[in-house]
Amino acid sequence: MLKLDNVTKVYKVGAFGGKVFAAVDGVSFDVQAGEVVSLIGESGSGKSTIGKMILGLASITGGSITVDGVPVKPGKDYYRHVQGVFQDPFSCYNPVFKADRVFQMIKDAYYPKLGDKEWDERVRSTIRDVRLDPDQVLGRYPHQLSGGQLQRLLIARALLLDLKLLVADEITSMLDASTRIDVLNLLAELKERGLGVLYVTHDLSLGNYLAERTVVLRRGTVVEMGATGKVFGDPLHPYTRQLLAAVPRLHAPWEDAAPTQTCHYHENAASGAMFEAEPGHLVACAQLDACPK
Amino acid sequence: MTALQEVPAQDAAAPAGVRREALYFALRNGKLLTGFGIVLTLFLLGLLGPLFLSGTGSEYGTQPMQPPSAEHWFGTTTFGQDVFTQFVYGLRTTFVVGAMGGGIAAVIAMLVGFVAGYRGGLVDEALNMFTNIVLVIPTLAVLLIINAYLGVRSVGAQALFIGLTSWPWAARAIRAQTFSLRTRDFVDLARLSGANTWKVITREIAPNMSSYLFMTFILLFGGSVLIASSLDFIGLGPTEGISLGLMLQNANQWSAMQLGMWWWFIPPGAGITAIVGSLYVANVGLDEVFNPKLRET
Amino acid sequence: QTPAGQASPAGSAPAANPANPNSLPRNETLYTSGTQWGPPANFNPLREWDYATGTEGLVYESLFHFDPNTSKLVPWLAESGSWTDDKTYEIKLRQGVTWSDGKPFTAKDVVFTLELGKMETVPYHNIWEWIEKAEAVDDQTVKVTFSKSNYQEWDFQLYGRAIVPQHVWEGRSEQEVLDGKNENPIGTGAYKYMSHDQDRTVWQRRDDWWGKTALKMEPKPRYIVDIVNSSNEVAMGLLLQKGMDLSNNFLPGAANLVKGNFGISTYYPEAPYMLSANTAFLVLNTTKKPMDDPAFRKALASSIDTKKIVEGVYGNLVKPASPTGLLPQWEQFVDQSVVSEKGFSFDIAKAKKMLADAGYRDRDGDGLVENKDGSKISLNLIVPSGWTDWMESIRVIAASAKEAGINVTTDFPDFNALVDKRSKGDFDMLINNERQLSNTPWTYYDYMFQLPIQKTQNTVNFGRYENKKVWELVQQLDQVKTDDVEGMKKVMSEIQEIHLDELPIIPLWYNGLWSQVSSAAWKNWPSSAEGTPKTAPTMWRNWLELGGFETLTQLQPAAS
Amino acid sequence: MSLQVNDLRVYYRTLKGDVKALDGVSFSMEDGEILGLAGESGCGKTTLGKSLIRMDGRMRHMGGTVELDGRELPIGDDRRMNDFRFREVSLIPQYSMSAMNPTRKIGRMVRELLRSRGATLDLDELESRLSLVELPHAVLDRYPIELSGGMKQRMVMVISTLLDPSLLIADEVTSALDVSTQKAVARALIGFRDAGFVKSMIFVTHDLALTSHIADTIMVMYAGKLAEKAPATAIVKKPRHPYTKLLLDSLPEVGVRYTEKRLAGIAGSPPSLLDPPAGCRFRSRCPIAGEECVQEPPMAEIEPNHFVACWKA
Amino acid sequence: MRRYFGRKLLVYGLTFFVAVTINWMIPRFMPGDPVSSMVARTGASNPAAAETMRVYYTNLFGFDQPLWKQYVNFWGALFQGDFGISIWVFPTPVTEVILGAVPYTLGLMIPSVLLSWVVGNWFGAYAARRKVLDNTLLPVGYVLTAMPYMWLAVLLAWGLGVVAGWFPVAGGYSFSMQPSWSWEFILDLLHHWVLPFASLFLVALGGWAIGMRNMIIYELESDYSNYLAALGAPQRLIRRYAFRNAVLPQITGLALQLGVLVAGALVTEIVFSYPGLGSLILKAIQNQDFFLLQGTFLFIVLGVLIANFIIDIVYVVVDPRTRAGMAGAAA
Ligand SMILES: Nc1ncnc2c1ncn2[C@@H]1O[C@H](COP(=O)(O)OP(=O)(O)OP(=O)(O)O)[C@@H](O)[C@H]1O
Ligand SMILES: Nc1ncnc2c1ncn2[C@@H]1O[C@H](COP(=O)(O)OP(=O)(O)OP(=O)(O)O)[C@@H](O)[C@H]1O
Ligand SMILES: [Mg+2]
Ligand SMILES: [Mg+2]
Repeated sequence: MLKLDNVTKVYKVGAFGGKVFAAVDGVSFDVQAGEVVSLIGESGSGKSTIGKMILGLASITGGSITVDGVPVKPGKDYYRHVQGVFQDPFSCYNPVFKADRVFQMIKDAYYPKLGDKEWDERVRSTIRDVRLDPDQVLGRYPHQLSGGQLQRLLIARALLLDLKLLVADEITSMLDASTRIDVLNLLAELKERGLGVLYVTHDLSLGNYLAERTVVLRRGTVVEMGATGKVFGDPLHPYTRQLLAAVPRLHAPWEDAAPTQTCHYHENAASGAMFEAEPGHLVACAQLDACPK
Repeated sequence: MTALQEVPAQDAAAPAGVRREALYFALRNGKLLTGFGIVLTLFLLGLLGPLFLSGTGSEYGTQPMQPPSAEHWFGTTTFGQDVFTQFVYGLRTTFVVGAMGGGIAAVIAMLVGFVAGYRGGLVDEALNMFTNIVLVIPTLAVLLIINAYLGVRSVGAQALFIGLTSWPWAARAIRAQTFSLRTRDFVDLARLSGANTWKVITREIAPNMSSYLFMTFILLFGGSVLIASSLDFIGLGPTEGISLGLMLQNANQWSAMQLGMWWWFIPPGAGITAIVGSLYVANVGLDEVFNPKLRET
Repeated sequence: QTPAGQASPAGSAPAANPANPNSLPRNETLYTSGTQWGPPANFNPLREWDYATGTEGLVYESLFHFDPNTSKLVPWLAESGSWTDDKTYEIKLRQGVTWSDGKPFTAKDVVFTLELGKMETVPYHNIWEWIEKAEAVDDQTVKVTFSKSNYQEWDFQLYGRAIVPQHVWEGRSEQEVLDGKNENPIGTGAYKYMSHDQDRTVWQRRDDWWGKTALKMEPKPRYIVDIVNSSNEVAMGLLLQKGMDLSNNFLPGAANLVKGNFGISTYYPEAPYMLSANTAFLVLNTTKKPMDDPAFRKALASSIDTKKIVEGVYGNLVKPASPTGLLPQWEQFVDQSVVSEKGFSFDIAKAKKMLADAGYRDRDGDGLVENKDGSKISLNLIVPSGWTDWMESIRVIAASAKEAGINVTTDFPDFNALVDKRSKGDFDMLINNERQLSNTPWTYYDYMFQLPIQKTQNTVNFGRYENKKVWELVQQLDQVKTDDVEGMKKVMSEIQEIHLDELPIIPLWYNGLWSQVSSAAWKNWPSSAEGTPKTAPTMWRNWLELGGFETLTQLQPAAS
Repeated sequence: MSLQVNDLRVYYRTLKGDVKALDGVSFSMEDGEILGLAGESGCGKTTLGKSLIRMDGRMRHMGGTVELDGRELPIGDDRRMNDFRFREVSLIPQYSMSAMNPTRKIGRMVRELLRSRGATLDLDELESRLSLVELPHAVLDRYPIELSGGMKQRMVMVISTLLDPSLLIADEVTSALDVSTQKAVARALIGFRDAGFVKSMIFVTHDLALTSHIADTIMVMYAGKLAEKAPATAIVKKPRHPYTKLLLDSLPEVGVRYTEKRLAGIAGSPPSLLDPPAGCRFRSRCPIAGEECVQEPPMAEIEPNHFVACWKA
Repeated sequence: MRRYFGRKLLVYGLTFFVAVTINWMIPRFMPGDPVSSMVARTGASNPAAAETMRVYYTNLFGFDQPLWKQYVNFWGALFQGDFGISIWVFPTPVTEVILGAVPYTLGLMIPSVLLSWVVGNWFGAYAARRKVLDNTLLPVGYVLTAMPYMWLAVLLAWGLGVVAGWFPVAGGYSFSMQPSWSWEFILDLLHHWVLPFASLFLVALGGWAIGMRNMIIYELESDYSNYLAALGAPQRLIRRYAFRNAVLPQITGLALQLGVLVAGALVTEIVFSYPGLGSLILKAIQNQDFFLLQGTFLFIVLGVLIANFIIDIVYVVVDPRTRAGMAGAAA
């Protein structure tokens, strides 16, 4: 459904755009309907940029992004099917307005003719869908609601539309452990409804929990991608391995990643070439064999 | 001088609930209350005073050069004009110039600041350049030139000129604020709801900066009053009506200082100082109200 | 309270220290102001409108002076002058007069000066329209031959023209004569240039001045510092601080200074305080409706509350003008019977009646009269922006005219714009006072009635009033000998009659010969009191010849 | 006995009343111990950390004592507290990114700071500490702005521990970092403790997994009170407080998949600290709450060094 | 850094260009022309003489050439420092008139701007220290900064000049003095300088003090201050750092304020009839001397631009952040 083909994003930095900086460099992957794909990478690797490009909030420098074969075109029609939820639930709400304004904006833009009552009913049922009590959340200011509630309201907002693809950019990183999991579960339910979800995160365990497939991003390029089980269970790329090793686990001591001095994955990755190690499991490393596993 | 200081960017928005809190602090902030109190008093004096006064202050009286007395509260001029009446009418003009000049400047500043800050890129570069150009040109000198060449006959024209030249610092400040707000997610969300640039600016960004914009306006208001008084003093003021600056100019021109007629030149200057100073003080008060960091506990 | 008498040691003129050549001794220095409104830019006596104060009078001298009190020419560089026949005037020059560079002053210099006028841009160029030739008979004698004997105007030239040294000016191009700064002026006068700065000119007395022996006169101040006016209030400040001795500025509130104990006096101890120097006229554009109608003009004249201007705006520093506009010094020429019969005075009721009689009625009930054809009347009265006393004055005029039913609005264009409109005749009404006191009322009538009307009227007859008859009378007046008072009166009576019948230009008030003096350093100033000089206490351009210089010679140090 | 906190109460003054951010907290720490402080957002972790070194203008010390190495810390008295700061108690703030004066070269700032505290800079020592956190010596000649986030974080670590404080408070020092940098920083902290630069350390975080790697003891807070305190392994393996249990249950470990094992969060939300309910504060969300929970449960040592504040534990 | 300066220079260049163009344009589109007022002034009643003069002056001021050529010539003359001939002080070149006034204006401006800046910052920092000071010094600062320059000038002139008689209230030096390098003269100069200086100084002082106080309060709330405080650093050190960092925006503020300060100097000069550019401008306005007005205006613009540039350089020297190239984007 969503398809990224050799997507590049170059930012001009410095005065008068004197320098260029490729935040995303030749990224290709796709997301099917009813599937969660997690996009994993360290800070600054270009995850949010990809999300923004899909949402039409940032222009695309090169390559193409299509949803059901239609290229990204910011506007009402596009946003009817593609929506996003962002990292910081508190900053997603304009603090001077009540939280349910986000629904009102949807109504104004997409259902201007709908009766108020009917609309209210619809909102309430959607809010119940994200397992919130409408009476508790409606008519309140953002700061009177918890992060989890806000995040769920945002998902509800997206659901009011005829949604096909949801881009969820780090939607749990600001949440408490205990609320986080509820929001994640909600995402998982969406995919069961047949939506495609691009789940952007730097927390590997969360990506692993949720996603069918995983794309590992490093400095704007994909280093490894494939089924989540494969990528996490049998990481091929040294970077993936190093990343995994750094994740603190409750019940296991920190393991030291294999020394990577011999590996020159930086340079190779820059070429953008991907190798299919096994069906559906691609790695951007030319010297997999030379790498100590 | 605070008028032209770039206010340090503050945590952009005050959440709405904080509004009630702001009101709470506002009602307990001495600076704010004193400042607005004085301004309001003078405003009401200017607004309502003429209703209780006979004449407009330009009529000649029979008692020239009288020091303040029960009959002439602020004394009389060389022509026997009642200084208090002039003062009251002058206040009016001063408020008009402040509100209009400040208003025009605020509108331009907002337009430039919002667009530059929100659109970024080349638009920003161009507007920024424009702002900087207007910023480095010594404003009063330009006003002198324009006024001298074109002549200012009315308060409105004067306010317009002032408004057209005094916006740059405010535009820069608003741009900076907008810049920080633009990266906020709710802006993106608004766009995802199909809002266009204009809507995003007016419905999302501006309401968030309302307190900041208000403070900017206050400073622009004060600045306009000061600039106008300087222009009046140099003799580039409106030719009709009376303003506090014109009173000062008249007092100076008719040698009030040498003749010891202190009652002629003290009230207008004191009036301007009181208005502008109170506005500045109120502004600090507002800052304290809206910026929790500055609140006294 | 303002400190009255006490001179402050910290004032602008610290105590003199004769040992220091850079600091002028207070008791030998006269501080004046009120003439120079910009930095002294040139010392060119031909630039009569902007030479540094004293260039003519202190440095350059004229053949005669004129004493307004006696209405007589006073021999100066000339020992005598006389008409040898109807077309010839002979001037005998004094012996032993030298230029400040030591060269002798001769008849050649006089002829040279007159002949400079042949250059088109020299201000007195027009004398060559009626002078045939000027020649030096010998070193001490100049003979001038006329094609037309304009006696009145010639007298004016005799005391008004500064004689320049031929040996210095010879060979100067027209541009240099017109625009030259003439730094380091060489004159015959009692003072020589010492220094100048943006805000002052300093003159130093010449101890070898010829007049000491020939005239038995000696100006008392060794130094004269003429201070550039930055504004009236500064002048007043300096005067109060005893930093200035003679202020020829218009000082609003001067009456208070005189009455209060400030040590400052004027010519008269009470209103009008000042001698009169010129007349402020309301100039009507007679080419426009309804100002082309004498009846309307006269009604307008009656509607003007001059008294209110005199008292309210000027605090009695000025006097209301006689309906003829002739200065008090010329009172003998006023034909009182004509004035009493045809003169006007402020009378709203009368003005209304005159309007009604002439067919100007209020048809639409707005309280304002309309033209005879029913169209609205709206007259715009202008004075230069920033001329505050005039601005106040025309507000008074507009107000009282409205009372009479004439819609007069006021406007304050910038000076340039006003000059432009004035010279093109593109205005309704304005105020002007550019003609000063002179030896002859002829200058006034020349100003009022000169013909023919040019495309631009730069200095005279701004109202473009065309009356051949009166202009002929004016020319006739010019050719009456200046000592023929009766002859002058006769012609002038006719002129006055026409003036008051037609009233193309309305005299308003006499501007004063602004002069406030402090006796802190110098005493024996002219005043109306007995035993004091009666000369003009002023440094204004062209007034040094009208008695201003003589004032200097009568001063006495206050300490003595 | 290095640190002894007794019934510490610290409230925030606000318009609506006092926010009881720390409401009777007691615990102790041994020399050389790293105490991990975990808990939901807003439970008072930062407040506890701040109370031990420098309270901000709105914090009020309402009661309780803190003893460090046998001496009582005058935590309510800003002036007297100054003697202890840096030398006895030190802090790595949450805002390390902006903790250094942007207009001073780092080396100079350190020197001035030390001089102002009456200490001299031992360059060799500094250098060795820098190399311990893998910072080149040249950073001293740079401005903070020229350093990356991780470098700044480590630099602040070095500065804060220069005077070998007895107690170091590290508040969320790794939250803004990448997993790999996070690991390096965490290890450096342990290294500091091991090298004796600090005697003991309170490591504040909301990441239970991370703290389990660093801390010897983990203390879990809930709504301004302590819920459980036990050796790290005990907390992870055998949590006794229902809150700790639920919290651990909601953590998706690497390897746990939604499709395989569906985790659940804790229903409800913590009580407002403005006017907290009497009794056990977790009561309303607790699946096993009972009658007795209306009473406030005492902190009980149910096993050696394992303290729990729950009637049901 | 080169980019930073390049950018600055571009802005300044454009500003100058715009200023010059406006300056050139306006007198050519306003009512009344200088030539006719020149002619009117001479009082030439003879039409032929008036016409000759008109031609002569039109030629002299170059009004007879096509507009574009006048514009080009204007630039050409500008680069030779030729602003034309003053009408008011005809025939003195404008440049000469201005140069005569500039020392006075600079003599007022430079000390008052720099001193008020230094002292104001110091006061502000001092006030931010204690509640009592904050509550006493600051209101004074507000009153000062809210005062119209000319009003304070009038008050000072009246109080200390007219009433007390301690200082002269007009002129650059006594009229009894001749300029020289004697102590007496210099003292006299200073004596005249004190009041205008004081009024400029005081008004600006208030502004800087308030600005500094606000900046320092922000700085004292900043993270690095908190960190230092947490490490027990004495207030002195924290304040020193805060001061230094707060001074930086004040430097930029100085650049922003220049225009206002110049304006203040102009009106103050007018009150005291101080023979600087302000009085010159007033005269130029009153006498419709457009050439002089143009000259003074360009001179001020140039002065402000140069001052701005100097401030830019100073800023780069004192703020490491600019040197690191970070502030490059914020022009
Ligand atoms: N508007 C912009 N102009 C210039 N560079 C940008 C811009 N936005 C992002 N970048 C740069 O692009 C790179 C990728 O940014 P992005 O936000 O996509 O990273 P990320 O992977 O989402 O990181 P994080 O986990 O911190 O959110 C970063 O180095 C960032 O600095
Ligand atoms: N300045 C303040 N004024 C009022 N209340 C405050 C203030 N700072 C914190 N609080 C309140 O005190 C309680 C504890 O805050 P604290 O910052 O200690 O929590 P925390 O555990 O560090 O949370 P987090 O994980 O989000 O950092 C919270 O309920 C918070 O709302
Ligand atoms: Mg991101
Ligand atoms: Mg915290």
